[in-house]
Amino acid sequence: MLELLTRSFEASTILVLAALGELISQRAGVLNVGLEGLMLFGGTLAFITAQSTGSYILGVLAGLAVGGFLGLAHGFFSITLRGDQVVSGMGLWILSFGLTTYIGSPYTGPLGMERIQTPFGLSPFVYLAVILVAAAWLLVFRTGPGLAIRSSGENPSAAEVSGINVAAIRYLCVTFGGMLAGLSGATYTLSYNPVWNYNFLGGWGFTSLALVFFSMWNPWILLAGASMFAAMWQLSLSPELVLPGILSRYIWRTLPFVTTIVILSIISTPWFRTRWGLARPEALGRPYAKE
Amino acid sequence: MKPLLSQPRFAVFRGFALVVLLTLLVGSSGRAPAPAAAGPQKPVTLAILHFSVIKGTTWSGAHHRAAQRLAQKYPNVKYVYREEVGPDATVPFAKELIDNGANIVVGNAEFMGLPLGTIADQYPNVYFGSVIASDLTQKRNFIRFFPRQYQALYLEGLIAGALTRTGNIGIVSAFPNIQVIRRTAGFYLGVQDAAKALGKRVNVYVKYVGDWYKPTEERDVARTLASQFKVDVITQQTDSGSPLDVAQERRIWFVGKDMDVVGFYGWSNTNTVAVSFDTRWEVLYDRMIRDFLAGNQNPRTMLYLGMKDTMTLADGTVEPAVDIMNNKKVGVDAISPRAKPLISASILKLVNQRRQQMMKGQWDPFFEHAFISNGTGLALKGTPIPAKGSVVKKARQTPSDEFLLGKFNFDLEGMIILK
Amino acid sequence: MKAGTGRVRRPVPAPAIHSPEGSSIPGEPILSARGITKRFPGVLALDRVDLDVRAGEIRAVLGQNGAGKTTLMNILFGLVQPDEGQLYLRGRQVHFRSPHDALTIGIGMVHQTRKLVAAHTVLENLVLGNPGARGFLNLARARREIGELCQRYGVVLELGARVWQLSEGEKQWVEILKALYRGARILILDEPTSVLTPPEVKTLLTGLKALVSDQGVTVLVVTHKLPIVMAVSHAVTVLRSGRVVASLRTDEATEQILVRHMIGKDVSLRLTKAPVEPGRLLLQVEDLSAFSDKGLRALRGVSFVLREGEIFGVAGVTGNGQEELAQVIAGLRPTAAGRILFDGHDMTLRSPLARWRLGIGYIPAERAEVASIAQFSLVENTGLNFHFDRAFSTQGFFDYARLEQLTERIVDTYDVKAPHLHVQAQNLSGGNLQKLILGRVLSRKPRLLIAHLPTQGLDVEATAFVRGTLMETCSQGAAVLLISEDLDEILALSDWIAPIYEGRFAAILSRGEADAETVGAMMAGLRSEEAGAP
Amino acid sequence: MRLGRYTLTLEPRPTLSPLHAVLTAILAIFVALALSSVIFLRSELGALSAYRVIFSYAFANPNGLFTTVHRAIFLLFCTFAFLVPLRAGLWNIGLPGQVYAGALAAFAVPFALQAHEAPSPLLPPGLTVLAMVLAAAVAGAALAAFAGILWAKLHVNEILVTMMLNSILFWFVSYMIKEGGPYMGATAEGESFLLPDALRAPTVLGVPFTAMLAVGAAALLDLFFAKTTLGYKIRAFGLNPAASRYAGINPVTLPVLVFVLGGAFAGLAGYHNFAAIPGLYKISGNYGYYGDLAFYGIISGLIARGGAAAIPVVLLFAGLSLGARLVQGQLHLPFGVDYALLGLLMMTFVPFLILYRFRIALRLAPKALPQISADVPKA
Repeated sequence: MLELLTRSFEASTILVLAALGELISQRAGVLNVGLEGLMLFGGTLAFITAQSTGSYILGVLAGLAVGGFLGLAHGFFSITLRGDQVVSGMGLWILSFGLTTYIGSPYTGPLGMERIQTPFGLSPFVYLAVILVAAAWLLVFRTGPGLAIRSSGENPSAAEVSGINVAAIRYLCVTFGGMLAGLSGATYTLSYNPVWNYNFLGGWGFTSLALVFFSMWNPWILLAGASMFAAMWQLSLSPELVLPGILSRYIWRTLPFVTTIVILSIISTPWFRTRWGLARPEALGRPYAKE
Repeated sequence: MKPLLSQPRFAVFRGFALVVLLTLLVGSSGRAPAPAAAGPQKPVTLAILHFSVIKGTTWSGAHHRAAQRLAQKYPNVKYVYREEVGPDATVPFAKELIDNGANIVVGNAEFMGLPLGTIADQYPNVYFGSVIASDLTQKRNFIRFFPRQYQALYLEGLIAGALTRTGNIGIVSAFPNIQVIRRTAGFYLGVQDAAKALGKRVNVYVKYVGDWYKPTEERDVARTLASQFKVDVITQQTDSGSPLDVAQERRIWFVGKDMDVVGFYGWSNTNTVAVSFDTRWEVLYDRMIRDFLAGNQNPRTMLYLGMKDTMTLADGTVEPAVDIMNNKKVGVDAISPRAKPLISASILKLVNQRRQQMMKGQWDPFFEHAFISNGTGLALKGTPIPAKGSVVKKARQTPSDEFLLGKFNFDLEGMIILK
Repeated sequence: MKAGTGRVRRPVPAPAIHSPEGSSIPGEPILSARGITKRFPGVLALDRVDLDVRAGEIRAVLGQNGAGKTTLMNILFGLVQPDEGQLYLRGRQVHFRSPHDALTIGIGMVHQTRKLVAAHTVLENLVLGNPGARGFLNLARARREIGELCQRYGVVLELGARVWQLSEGEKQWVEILKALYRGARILILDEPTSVLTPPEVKTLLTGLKALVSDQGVTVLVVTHKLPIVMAVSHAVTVLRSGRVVASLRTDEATEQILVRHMIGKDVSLRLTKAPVEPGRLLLQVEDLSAFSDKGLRALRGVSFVLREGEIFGVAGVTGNGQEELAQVIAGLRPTAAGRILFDGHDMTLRSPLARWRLGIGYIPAERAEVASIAQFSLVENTGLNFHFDRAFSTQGFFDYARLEQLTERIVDTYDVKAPHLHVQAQNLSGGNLQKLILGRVLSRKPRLLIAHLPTQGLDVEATAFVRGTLMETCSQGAAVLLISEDLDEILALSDWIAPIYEGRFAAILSRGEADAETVGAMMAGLRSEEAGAP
Repeated sequence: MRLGRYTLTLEPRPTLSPLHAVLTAILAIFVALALSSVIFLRSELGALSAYRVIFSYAFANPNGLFTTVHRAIFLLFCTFAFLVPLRAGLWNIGLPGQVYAGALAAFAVPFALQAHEAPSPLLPPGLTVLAMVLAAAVAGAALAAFAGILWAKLHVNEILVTMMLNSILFWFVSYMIKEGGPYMGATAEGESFLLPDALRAPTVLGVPFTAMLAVGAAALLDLFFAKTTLGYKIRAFGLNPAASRYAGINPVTLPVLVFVLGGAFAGLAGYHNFAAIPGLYKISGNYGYYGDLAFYGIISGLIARGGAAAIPVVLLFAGLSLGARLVQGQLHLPFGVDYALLGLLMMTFVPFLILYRFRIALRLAPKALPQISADVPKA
């Protein structure tokens, strides 16, 4: 059981890192539905870099860099060019899906490096994720820049007349979000499953995106949601540990996804929204043009 | 002074003349079916349609390497291939390859059998091949083939059974189908023979992923086996490298399948991989090529080859269709140097003995052992899972190939299938 | 990009101003603009504008909608960059790249459309962008400082409240406080009274005077309301079509002079509806309640009746349930309680489409966001009211040819200025768009017309046109539910006047009973006896 | 953006001409193809020769052409499945799931009639095929409607729901075809039973009749959006939901309707792909390829934005995806050339879409103005 929890935490770390970056980015008003693509790209380049240089640190840096770069590109399309954020995000996803398959293919197989040390039985990325969650919460709710970020996502023109450079804030946030998505991909390919395969995430990026909506843009709820999803995922893979032999394994496999839909629906009900739903950044997904 | 026409020189001249003469003879009789002896001159193109990517999978990777070995051995054999061939592209790619000169077209997944079968009549001079597809109608130039991997798996089972300290062995498996059940049975019989010989109890856990290639899920399944079911020897009937990686991470033994991942891919080392086996598809392809070169209008359309069937490679090695192999070593030497001291001499001897017997065709695990149903498995249309404990086949009885390839639908008694 | 770190330049005195009006205003200018020109695609918004604001004065900038007032203020605040021209602060040339630069040197602005983050608390809004909020927020300190500021100006604000919970007057004060908290010495107020109730206006003006006299703050007030100018300003600059047409001391000016400058000719704004014989009972609203988007009870038990030929005017400041009232009657918002009878039939649960079919026409306040589709052509926009009309479709096919004829008729009849019928609606000016919408809705010959802020933001002529059309509609037998913030409009047009405050009608007065003062007081929440109503 | 003495701004175009749209799309595709030449630098052949191999196989070789056409039909249905909701402003990325749903339903017909083993006396083959087509459309529509209803009633993000449904359907198909699932084939290798000869799609000149359905749908779709009131309502809703609600357009039924229409197209794609293409005639679950190919539908939908306009686009994409896999084997390129093309097409398309909507204006900036001075007193 403890083992199941450990693995849930490690799986949830991947979701948390990506979703946390997206949360910050959405707090500033930029929606990036191409999260999965950024994670794929970050994971692939982290893997290749780590394998060719033999350094985990360089691998992680490569993941951060490529994620940041793609985030920046999304920023350029959605902030400077004021394009449709969904189009740009989907573009990044499909782009990454295609290019990482091509670039990574020759590297298919295990990473083949000495494992990252796991203090107290958990990968260091788990601790990093928890620290980042706390830091993000402090940043968003307790600091001036956090207030500026939230205001840029709620009412960019109000932020602008308060002397905030909305474009700069959004660029920073979307780039930071990209970096975290890249880090999340790196966590997958360097720690969670250090074996490169094409399209290795199989939709976890979209799950992360769903978690952001679920979290009501609060990092702590995000952490809880990700842990819950990851536990569900582990349960669906090993139901014999808890509820042996009830359902077909294939039906079990659908469980995390079914639950996601159910939870998304519950938090979207008017009953829920009138109590909690005000957290949605008002200007989310809308390009902002100065007057 | 030596005579003008010294002996050696004359010999060379005579030899040259003979070659010219022979060449003329052969050239002039070009329309007649070429005799087997003149085979090496006739070009053959072997085309493989890989259902998946080559790199990163043990299955297509093994086929790819097999074809390369054949091309090495026979200078007149050319190898062409296509990767990730979906069902809709099977026929067009096959036709395109034939138009470009392919003589033998092989699909390495069952789903290609049907489409290739449909065009077999259109190209009477081409051989078509598919890994076993049991419901296909027979066609003159359509070859069904499969290696008897269960023989090598039996040897692996012996080694795994001897290696385990916790008495728990895990299999990361795809999903129940006849091939998987047959392979697992071979492995399981080996494990139980080793357990009996050593007087210990060994559990074999099978945990299904649900698909052949799901890297993330395979990893989690492998980790569950390692941590929850305390397995210290793990093997897989899936295609990704994740279970191997888990074994390496957990420092438990890994037993490989279908290919020597240490020797050929360098994905790991013998500190993790206790033993593996290699499927030499080239032995099967070699039979087809030889039939083709012989101008056989009726090739052997059913190739179910095992350890007693061999071929000689370019470098002179004789290799059977399947064999345990690890880090390019075969037989008992395939066992990892670090694992060997942990295995009692009696088992090592048994491994060697059984291997020799199988290579001579004197012994077979499926002949030797009874098939007693575990009551689990795969219900097929018209073939329900035999009741638990029922003896489907007695010991020292040869099961038919049809049974092994199309009806073997139950797990052997004592296996633990995790649901 | 930090402001205030630029090179120190030698003082360059602002060139002398050449006021068209000639009358000079004494005093040292603190903020000067010279030759400010700004072009927007197709429009010359400002044409070589000069302006001198003197320290410690209240300067009114007067002009009609579209005269360029807001653009000029946005330039003074750094929100918009001029194409030509210079700004001088105390005689030194300055250049604002963004509001940040303006804020840094002490210019604050209160915008006509509220620039506050609705979901945040008052305190968070006040702190936002403050140079003191670089790292961790010290909200306790900010609370103390702002508390002092409030005390000094006699403002009562719940700092922990969310901005969306505040009244418009309170929001206005939040914006002013925000500017002052940032240390603004020059305060720009853009149409500060447009959404305030008369008592709130009074409080505001008193406060502004105190700011100037006690704290030495310089104030620029942008407005199109003459009484405001006369009541508070020391000097007034009049803009017309992007040019300064006059700049004079307020005590030298009269309303007539200013109107002439502002409009360019003498226009009678007085249109009054002739009284009618009340017709058949058309609409009965009984005890109607509804929730706002935020889930609050915005409309609380409203009842009234409306007869054919009548205009029922709902007067109130935005945010008191008017939008909910209009939407509930149009069917766009569910009723929380009560019922609506139309022509004697209960239509409380009917869909918006069914209500269009019954003959209820609706002109929403957001003409560009709700009443039209920016990317649709004029013809397609006309279709919004006719896609369900059997006369315009056969077998599911939309009769675009017929729709085009209709659009052409509307464009002609309602004097919509557009290059052609297939231009996207986003290229029309507000007035032309409103005329198109009005024409489109009236082409359905509605028996009841709900008109919400029908003249907001329109120029004088368009306003007169719209008001005239509404009255004409009534004379043809339709009933109109007019919802407006403009008390003059309500008083001039309505047969019945209902001041609305916090979702309730303070009273329903006949036109004879209603006068500006009473209605104004009721809009501000005074009960009818306090407001002196009968 | 400031560039020296000029400012670079984006201004929305007042009118969007169709010619301009076509030119933008063509330019985007060319740029993408030029960019992907980099991929072929690894091979000894030049990029041009590589393209020649791709295109000559895809469009000149009879084998290739048939497969291209098969794929194009599949893609065309997928494109419409994406396009119809997109016109209402909704993103249907649940194509793989709806394709699977359609296939499952199509196979349910012979399964229910017991016609997958012997010809059924209940229904003649022609009618059975018709029933299969209808069932596929209905099932795709039903699955998509689920996402539509959640969006319409509760505003649950449709991208997330459809993506989750893809995963759910993937495993549901596995359930149906593996381990004793109802549709399991004879060898249980992860494929469904084989469709009997009599129930395979009728062909015209070797092309399944679904081609006519797809092309017909293309023409009807354009007519639908341009001429019908429903098409008008969908467009209005897509551009401005608030305005369309004001105009009496039902904000619940309309989004559900577009998802139903889109899902029906995806269901047809499922029918075509698993029941009408030679070499298939059965549902296979363990190859990710169909899902990946379905995503081309998203790109061609974004590029074509119309029914008839989608035909050349899907032909191009079908040919590229097939031909790229061919050159990959021929030139010994790493796996994934076709995926890389997919990605590059998308990447070039996004900025071109923006160029289509906006005009880039380069204007002379106002003269550089001095900085504000630092010594301005606060009081």
